[in-house]
Amino acid sequence: MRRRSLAVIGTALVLGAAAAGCGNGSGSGGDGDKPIVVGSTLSLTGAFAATGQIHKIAGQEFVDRLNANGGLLGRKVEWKVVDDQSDQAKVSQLYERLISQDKVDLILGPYATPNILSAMAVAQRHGYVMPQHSAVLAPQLTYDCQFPAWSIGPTPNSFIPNQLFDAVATLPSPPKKIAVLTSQSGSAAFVSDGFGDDKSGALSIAKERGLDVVADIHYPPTTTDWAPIAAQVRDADPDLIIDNGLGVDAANILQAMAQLNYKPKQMFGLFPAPGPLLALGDEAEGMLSVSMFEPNKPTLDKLGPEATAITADFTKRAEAAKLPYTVFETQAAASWNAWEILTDAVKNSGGTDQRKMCDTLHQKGADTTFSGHLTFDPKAHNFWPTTQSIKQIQNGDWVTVWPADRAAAKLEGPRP
Amino acid sequence: MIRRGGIGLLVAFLVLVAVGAFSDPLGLPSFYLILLGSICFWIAQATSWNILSGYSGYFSFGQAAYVGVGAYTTAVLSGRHGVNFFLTVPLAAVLCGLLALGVGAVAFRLGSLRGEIFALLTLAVPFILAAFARINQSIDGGQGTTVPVPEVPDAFGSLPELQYLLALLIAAIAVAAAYAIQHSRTGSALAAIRDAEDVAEVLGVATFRYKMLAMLISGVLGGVAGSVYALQIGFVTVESVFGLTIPLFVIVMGVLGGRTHWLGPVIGAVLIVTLQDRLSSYGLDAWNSIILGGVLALLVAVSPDGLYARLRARPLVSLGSLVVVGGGLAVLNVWGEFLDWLVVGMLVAALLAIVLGSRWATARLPLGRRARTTAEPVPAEPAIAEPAIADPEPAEAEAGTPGDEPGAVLVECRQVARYFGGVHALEDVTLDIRAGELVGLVGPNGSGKTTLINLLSGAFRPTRGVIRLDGQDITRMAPHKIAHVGMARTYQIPRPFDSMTVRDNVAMAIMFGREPLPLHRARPIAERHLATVALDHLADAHPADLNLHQRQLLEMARAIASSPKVLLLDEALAGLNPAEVDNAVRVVRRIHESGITIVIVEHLLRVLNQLATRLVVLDRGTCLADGEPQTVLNDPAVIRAYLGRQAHV
Amino acid sequence: MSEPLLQVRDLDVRYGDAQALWDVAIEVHEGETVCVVGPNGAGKSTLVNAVAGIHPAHRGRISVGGVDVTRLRGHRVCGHGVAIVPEGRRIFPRMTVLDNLVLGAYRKSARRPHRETLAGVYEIFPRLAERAGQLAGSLSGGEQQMVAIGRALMAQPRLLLLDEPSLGLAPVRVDEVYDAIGRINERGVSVVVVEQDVQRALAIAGRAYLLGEGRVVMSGPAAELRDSAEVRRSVLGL
Amino acid sequence: MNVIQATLTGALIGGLYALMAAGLSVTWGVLRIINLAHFGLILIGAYLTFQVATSWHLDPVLTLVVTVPAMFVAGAAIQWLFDRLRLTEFNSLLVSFGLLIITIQVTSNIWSADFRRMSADVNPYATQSVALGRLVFPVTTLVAFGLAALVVLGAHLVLRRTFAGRAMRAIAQDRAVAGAFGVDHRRLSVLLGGVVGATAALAGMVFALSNALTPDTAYEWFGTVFAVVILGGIGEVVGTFAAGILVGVLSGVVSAVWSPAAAPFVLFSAIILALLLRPQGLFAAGGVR
Repeated sequence: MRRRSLAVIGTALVLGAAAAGCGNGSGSGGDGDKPIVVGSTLSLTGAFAATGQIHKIAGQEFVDRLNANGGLLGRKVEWKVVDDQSDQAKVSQLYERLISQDKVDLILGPYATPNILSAMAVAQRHGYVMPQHSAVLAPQLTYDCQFPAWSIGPTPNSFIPNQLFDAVATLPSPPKKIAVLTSQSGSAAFVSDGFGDDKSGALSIAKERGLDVVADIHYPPTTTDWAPIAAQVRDADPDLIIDNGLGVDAANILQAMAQLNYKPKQMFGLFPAPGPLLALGDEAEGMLSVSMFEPNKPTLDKLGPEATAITADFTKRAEAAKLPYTVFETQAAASWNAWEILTDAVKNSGGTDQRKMCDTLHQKGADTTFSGHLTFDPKAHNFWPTTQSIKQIQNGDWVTVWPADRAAAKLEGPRP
Repeated sequence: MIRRGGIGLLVAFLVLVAVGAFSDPLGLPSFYLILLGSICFWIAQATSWNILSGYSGYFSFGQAAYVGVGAYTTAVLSGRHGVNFFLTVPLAAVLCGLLALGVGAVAFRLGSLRGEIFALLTLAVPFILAAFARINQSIDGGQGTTVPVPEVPDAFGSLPELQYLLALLIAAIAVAAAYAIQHSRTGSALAAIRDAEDVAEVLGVATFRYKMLAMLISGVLGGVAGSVYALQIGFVTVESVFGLTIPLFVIVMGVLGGRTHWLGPVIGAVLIVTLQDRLSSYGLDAWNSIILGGVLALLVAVSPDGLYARLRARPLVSLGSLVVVGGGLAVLNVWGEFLDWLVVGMLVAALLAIVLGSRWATARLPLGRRARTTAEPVPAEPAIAEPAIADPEPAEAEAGTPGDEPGAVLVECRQVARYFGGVHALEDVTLDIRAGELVGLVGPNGSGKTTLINLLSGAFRPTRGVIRLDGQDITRMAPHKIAHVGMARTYQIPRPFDSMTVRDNVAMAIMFGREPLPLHRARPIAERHLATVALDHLADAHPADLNLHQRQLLEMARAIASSPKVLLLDEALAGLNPAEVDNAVRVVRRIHESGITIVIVEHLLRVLNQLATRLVVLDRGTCLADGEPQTVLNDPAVIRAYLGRQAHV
Repeated sequence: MSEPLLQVRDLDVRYGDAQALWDVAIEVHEGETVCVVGPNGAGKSTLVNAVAGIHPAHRGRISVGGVDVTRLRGHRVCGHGVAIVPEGRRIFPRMTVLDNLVLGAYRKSARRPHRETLAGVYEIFPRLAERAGQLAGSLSGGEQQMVAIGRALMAQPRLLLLDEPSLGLAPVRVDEVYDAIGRINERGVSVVVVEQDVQRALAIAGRAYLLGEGRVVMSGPAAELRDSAEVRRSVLGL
Repeated sequence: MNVIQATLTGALIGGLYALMAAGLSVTWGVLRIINLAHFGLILIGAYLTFQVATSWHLDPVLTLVVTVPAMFVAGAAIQWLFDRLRLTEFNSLLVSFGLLIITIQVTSNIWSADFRRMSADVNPYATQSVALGRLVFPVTTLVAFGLAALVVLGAHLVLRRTFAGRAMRAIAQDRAVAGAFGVDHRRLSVLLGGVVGATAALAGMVFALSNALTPDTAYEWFGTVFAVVILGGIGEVVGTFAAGILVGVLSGVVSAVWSPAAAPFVLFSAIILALLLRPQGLFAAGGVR
């Protein structure tokens, strides 16, 4: 018995000592020769891992190029990236470690909205500037030194449906009956149902525009059997199917409909994994989605040789990593933007002082390769005027088709 | 002793509180607070799981249900309806408590649910709750809820400090609850349920009530911890709280640390969380799950008792290796940082404890501190030889002739029948047993003797008929109530509570008897009963260290400890050698002389012939003969039943 | 005299730390019927289970047809021609009668001729042919005993061990079973019968062993034991 | 119409559930091992199908030539290991859970966590179907149903008509007596493990035919497959098949007439009811146990 209480006290003392003794953990340096360390987590395993991979390859490519060109402020840049296993609970712990224990100089956000929200709280506590690639729901991102690298403007829940409806309205025979499928996931459902008190989303906007919503189906993100959904859609036979879902949802729904011998007239998928849709071949032809960047020839020609080299290098790296889809598109471009926001802040403020970096970004904005010059308005939670486009699968490839000034090809309507 | 352990816990808690409160002056990076907070969360969850699954042996896969309901209560109420965070915590506790009681009422009402079926049933619960939350989008608005940061009271400083202190408080409450339960009657009851549930019931433990209590405590703790978890993650979705990760981790921690002791899950949680942090710090994330899975598989295969038991067996080696390895690394300071040293130290200590505790090592190394069965020879005969109890000239007075007072009728069986499907195990048995009798119950195999014992003790209910004990109708009573009326029994194959010492085995019967006593008062009485069966010298041993005869004596001691009016002995002499039989017979006589009426099932007619005051012969489920041993054994019908129907006498 | 078919010497058997048999020695010769009698708990079932390989021996030697089978793993013993009708029959209740019987012919040399063997079994127990497709668990006790015996015969044993074949059966059925045992023995199969129904067993056996508290108390021609006071004392404990 | 279509496709998809559940059910019933690693074998079977079909441009159904032997060996090896360890039924659940976690992580390390899907040119089945008026039968689910029916029929015949099959049923009912008649349960359990591994290869192939693969998919099978095993009755192959169809129809119809989110709610409530009212399974009759 005495031993047991000794053990208890011992454990407590050890833990206490742990806490007390860690002050001398890692030295606090700031020498000119030391590399600048950037810390972040990515979902390299688990539910969000499919996209986490892309950000890892793009980020590594960015760091390599940066160092090849002399680094940042004459110092090498080192990227410490940790796997958060798509587990939201791990994210805050890992960022806490990166900042307060590993004492990284800079941080970048993780991937996926819930994770970004967790990381943002930690960054805010420590006053760190946090550029992030993929959270677009502006009202949630309240920290003024959080900088989005992908913007759908301040109200994405109404912007996306409006942009889509605007685009399809230009078709010779615009859709009248629509079906809305919604994944019950925080990253997608707001485009159908709105967010918080703002109830405007695809469902309400469709009604405002006089469209007939013939099917409204919400499905859990864990859905594996798509046949019942496909059958309902087939029976409703809409002119346009909107799938506000993620990952392989759109591909699975398309395939399930194909298996029912049903070819949808036109379909839109919100945030699909691009590869699996292309793998469907002819079935996915004409599919619509949102995009921030597609490496279409006209676009690349406009951006210049640097952009072409970056996208080509990415493809090579992605092939080496055996990614199924190796094209540098929206996610990779968002990643690139985030890095450029971060490095611009350091360059323009002349150091890694977080407050200065944050202020500099608010004052001067940042220059990016793929989205041009960005300005950050703290009132809109730093969400810059969007460059969001609509893309379409044409002849087995993703092409930007809307709005006209950024389009690389013409939007195609349903095939007869 | 209880107090000293409690003081240890209190000191540990205060040290950790101080660490949180003075983290700034200590120069403590906030990461350590977050890590400690995370450890505390998992300690609370693993402990909550352990109170049900470890203590009572009902393995649950449904921990996510409590975390989910707790987190959702807090997230939805504070995030969507503006309720104060601190008010949502007790609400989460209440909701999870109700949920636990509901699941328990469904699962335990159907008595036969055990093991994997209970596990699968609990696995289904979070699935249902998750689907429920998704169907009713009005609960979370269909896309998860942000948990607003509560106003941090001035005393707490920053939010991380508040989060840490909250997590610590809940972990402390959970561990204190686990500690208190383990050292209380409830803990003993749950351990007995885990070791042998129906024996516990027959001994007087109201098993249903205790299982429900464990469910309730587990649910409340899990829910409160889940509610604080919502604050930690900040944004709650169905996937993040109702998934498989939480039950998986909780099970790994519980199994790793050890399920029978309050400290087990604590050890498991500390080790797993810090190990995971170190692996990820060194970029070994791809190995994280492989190591976790490997640890689980290996540990269940090699040391199913968990680390705690192994560590406790060698506290000096364990603590020493932790201090030497961890401290050595710290002093050398050539590699890593504090957490690395701590984790390496803990791993070395754990590994040493496992290796040294393995069968291979105990057999080969002379270090055996308390090697079971082999090292501590328990001589059968010498121990029995002279029990130091007042027993003048054992059993000289009566050799077959009973106490001359017939006594009042104590047990009445009226037309009792029991069928199993189409098999008629007992058919209309009518029988009276009077106070002071020692009735031998005999009959060929399959004649229904054990069935009758099971009916009398309440293990089965009769298909037909009435049984009364001391005037009370016990026909449909729960076994533990029958025990309280005054019935006790032993089992043909002894069924001790393996996790308890011999003394505590007997003390169980006193703690849950007609006049319940706390453990510390039950123990001295237990020793008196052990002396009656001449087992007092083995009071500190565990049942596994006893031989068959000693285990059977333990059964008797445990049975008489509940001070029964009637004692049912089911083949208490089977498998013994002649010397042991003689000793057991002396013990039975002594028990009988102390005024307990006995019904004994036995094959050895030569023994019963001398011992019993009356013989009842069963054959094919009916009463064939009843009377004085000599008369009965000369009854032609009895001889036919035993020697075969062609016997000519 | 030739080497016995079954020879058991110095056999100790334990269940955990409970010892059930001490120094037991028995012999069965080719073509013999031997019975083992004794009170409940004397170790009769333990003895046949040890011989059949269901329960391992702790010490001693068991040989069948001159081959030492003591250390063989359970399923190898039957390859030497031993088949058992276990206590309580232990048929496979959720298999049909036919499947129960055919399973008996599982050992290699019994498989090929199993159709002929089956015909032989049906000859002894015609009722089993009528019940072939029924689930064995749904049969009456007597029929189940026939299944158990038939199953053992399917293994084409040289030595048949019967453990309490009369247990729980109505007298008429017991007569049938014993009648069958006699006919099986006539076909050249050596038989060991373990019985509580002492008189019954002694009536059909040539030689007998009396077991008491795990030891052989007495052995000799069955007739001798039948009249022995020792048997009565042992079984009735008088 | 909608409901009829949902019922039909549900029933066909039930074939896949049955195919996944059959092996789990039989090892549980005969060998008293709850082998969660079976999900890992299905996962590897699916990835191997994807890999072999993609690299060698082989028809995915023909990949069985490679995957079935490979999974047979893997299944037999796992069973051999379990036999050595002498685990209780419950500990087998924990140990095999550990193995499953390892398998999933290894899969993720080899194939990455990204979605993998056979492209349309190697996998012609993904979008084909057979139509009967307005009613349509997708080819992948027909394959699943056909294979499940074949496996169940085969297992049924083997268990009933062969010595090995009878021996397995005998071990399930009374291992000691079966041993006394020459049944070597170690050899049989390794053999059974191999066969069960082979069914995992079939299930994996069927799954890969119509789905994108990620390592985490294995966890999503848990609920449904256990539902099938329990409803079907542990160790009952025919029952498993019937339960697979029932579960498929139930979730299909609930998804169609109520909501896809409601399907798990109805399904798992049904399981709890089934566990309480008929713990031996809805279709338990004349199986292995």
